[in-house]
Amino acid sequence: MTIAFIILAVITVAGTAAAMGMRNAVHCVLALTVGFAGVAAIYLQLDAQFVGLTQIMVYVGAVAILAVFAIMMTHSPSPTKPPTYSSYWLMGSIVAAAVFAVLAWAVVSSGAHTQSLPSEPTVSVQQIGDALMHRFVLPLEIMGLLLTAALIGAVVIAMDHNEEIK
Amino acid sequence: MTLPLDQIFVLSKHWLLSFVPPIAQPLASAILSVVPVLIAFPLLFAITTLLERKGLGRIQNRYGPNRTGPWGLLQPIADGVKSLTKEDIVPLTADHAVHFLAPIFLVAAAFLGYAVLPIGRNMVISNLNAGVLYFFAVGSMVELSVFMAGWSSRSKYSLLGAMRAIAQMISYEVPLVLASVVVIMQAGSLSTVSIVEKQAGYTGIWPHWFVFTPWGIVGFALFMIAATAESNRSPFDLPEGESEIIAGYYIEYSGFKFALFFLGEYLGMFATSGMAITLFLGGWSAPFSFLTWIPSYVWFFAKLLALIFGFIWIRGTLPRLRMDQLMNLAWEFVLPTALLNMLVAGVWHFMPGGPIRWLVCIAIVAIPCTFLTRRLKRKKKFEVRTYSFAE
Amino acid sequence: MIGSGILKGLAETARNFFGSYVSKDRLTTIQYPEERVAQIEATRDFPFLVYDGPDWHDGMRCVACQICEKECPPKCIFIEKSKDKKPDAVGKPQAYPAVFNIDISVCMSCQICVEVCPFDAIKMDVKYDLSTDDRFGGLLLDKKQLSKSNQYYNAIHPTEAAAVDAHFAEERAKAEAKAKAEAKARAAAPVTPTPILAQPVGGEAK
Amino acid sequence: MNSLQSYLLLSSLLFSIGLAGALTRRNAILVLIGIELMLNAANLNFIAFWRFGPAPAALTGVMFAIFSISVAAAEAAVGLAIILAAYRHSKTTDLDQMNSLKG
Repeated sequence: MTIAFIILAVITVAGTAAAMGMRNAVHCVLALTVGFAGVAAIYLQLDAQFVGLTQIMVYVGAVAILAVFAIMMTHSPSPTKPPTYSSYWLMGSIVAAAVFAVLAWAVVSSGAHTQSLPSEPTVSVQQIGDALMHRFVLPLEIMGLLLTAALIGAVVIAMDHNEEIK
Repeated sequence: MTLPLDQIFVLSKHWLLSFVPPIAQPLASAILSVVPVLIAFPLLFAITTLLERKGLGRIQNRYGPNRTGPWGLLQPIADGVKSLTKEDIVPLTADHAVHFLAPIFLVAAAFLGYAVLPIGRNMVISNLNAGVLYFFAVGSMVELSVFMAGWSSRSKYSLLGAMRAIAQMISYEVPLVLASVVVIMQAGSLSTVSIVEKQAGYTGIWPHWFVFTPWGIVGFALFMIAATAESNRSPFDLPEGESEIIAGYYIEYSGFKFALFFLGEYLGMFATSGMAITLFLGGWSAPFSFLTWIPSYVWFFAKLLALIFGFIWIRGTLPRLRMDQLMNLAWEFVLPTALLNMLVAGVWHFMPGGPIRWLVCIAIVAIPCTFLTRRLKRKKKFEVRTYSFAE
Repeated sequence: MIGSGILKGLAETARNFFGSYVSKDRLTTIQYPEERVAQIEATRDFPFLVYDGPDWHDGMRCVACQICEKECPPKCIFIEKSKDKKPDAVGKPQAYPAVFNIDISVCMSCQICVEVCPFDAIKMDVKYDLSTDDRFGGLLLDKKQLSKSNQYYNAIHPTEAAAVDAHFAEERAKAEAKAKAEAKARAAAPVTPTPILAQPVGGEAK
Repeated sequence: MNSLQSYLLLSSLLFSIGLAGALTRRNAILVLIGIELMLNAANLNFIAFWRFGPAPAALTGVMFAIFSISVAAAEAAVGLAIILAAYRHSKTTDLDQMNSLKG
């Protein structure tokens, strides 16, 4: 394991753990962006430049902003602070820990660690474009359709149907 | 063709690197590439603040700053000293950590974009394969710092300003990217260096800049509109809106942090202008073939200053838009035109050269544009207002 | 055409930009400490005390009647009456202010003191750049600082000052006539009290 | 040198953190974010397997990751829209209070 990977992994885990553990929802989202950026850096380390940059653009630039907007719009200043965690938080953390134990056990006991890093693949953006336009053109089109549907759906759901207010 | 004067910075960097032991060379090389950018652009910021104040003054028939030094030339230094020595006030209820981090994050995000800008021949910090994508990815991080600033201040003005700023930046990021897509389509590359190289040739004395094509000029115009909105410049400076929300998201900042916000905003403006130059105005290449003897970085900064002057001119001319006008412009005019422009770029690519190609391409953009602007115009109908309580 | 309005506006600002370098008439601002706008006659800001003749103390018109002190809305005038008496502008022996202070950091330039003064002793000044580095003492003006000559008053408010001077001349003439009449009536009277300051008044000299 | 194992362990840790968040938080938005984190962990697996796999030139892992990111973006948009609609209805984003079907 290189130092760079360890640093990135620590940043990512710390960011995401803070995102799931902090009290203030906005702090959570800000910590989450650190975690997302760490994941993006790990993508870059794995020579997946395009995916890493897309990760930053989509998660840091869009999803995090969307989340803080949603937090702002749903913020209700209540006099009594509700507890941060749900009533069955103990069960939830036990389940999560168990899932991690099983996954880690599976990973460690598999032969994955023997696999050595192959030589660096030369992936230019042009190749990704070619692949998107030839081999993966059908998924791409479906994805476009899905995104359009999601866009329209999100607008329709979030729209205020209560006309009397206006 | 490597003129020594043109390559003086590259050569001096190599010369300096020869003194560094080989093990430290990657780090030294990175430092030697980054530090000049970290010096040059804040310096440009200082010059621009003076130019802007002077230019706006002259536009409004005033003198502008003329007291500090000869013709007010030392004004930026005075401003810097002033903001450094001012008291740094943080609101009592503010979220101190986030409040402190926001300006730093903004400046850092603004600086990151310069990594892929070719400011001269062989003068780019990192020739990324996906340079343009990197630029826009980093640019989207600015919104987050704006939000951090607005939210952490615990002031309704700053929160309103941040909300406006984010809504505006998101709305205009779409046309910004779409306007640059045409260049990527034609250049066949996301690398800024190869995009500039694609525009390097000359026909006679005229350069092959992308702006001299129908899709290029339209793309450039849309890009500049979106860049103005993206960098919160007038007439799209609603997030600041002095008359409505005082100064928007950085109202609760004072002293050096406030100066950092200004620095970040101007750096963002320079970066987007630099990207416009790279994409449409041939990057560092000379405007005429007989002027190629002038060093490439001079051309880059000359173009940058020209665009900055354009920004100042626009700021001195146009009044601020209203929020709904701003959004209407983005979604009803700029975005459809950018989409049409992509069609034009495709048509241009596949049609044989000649005047017919020009005519067809212009027609594809111009005719729908006329209808789109009509639509925008129709909404401007003024009516006699009736007041319910004023009788 | 799309954007023709914007182009028109850009042309206008460009004309301003270059025009401001060519013709100075376009410039709307004044370079303040060096250049000043000519003041109109009705300009006023803070009150001052008028004196006649060469000496500020002897020629002071104020008789310390304290009307202005009572009328001043923000109460920025402070007067202490003198014990002895001296002849006033007309020649009558009157008290004079031992202390006359105006705190112009409190003064609101309402001109009420001027309106109520029966002796035309307090008038409005036009000097406006009164900034000082002494926050409290610097703006509390005493009798000496407040005193300005009648010539100065004539210079800043010529019409008004001329009317005042005419009025005083009339009063003085009346006083003299009365004195003469009295002198004639009591021919045996030993000495006529001549007003000390009746003759060399600046207003009369004009 | 980094092994595939380390990436897989990191991704499983991310997945568990996301899962823990989704199970224990009361705020609906943060639950959604936990789900996003789980998607991210899966993406990391795609990229890691692509990088260590036999044929990186085929770009399958990268394509999966790209499509997965797009789906995640769509999911976030719709999910937050639903949360907004629910908030408008019940005036809360607290999942423990949103427990009645009638509303």
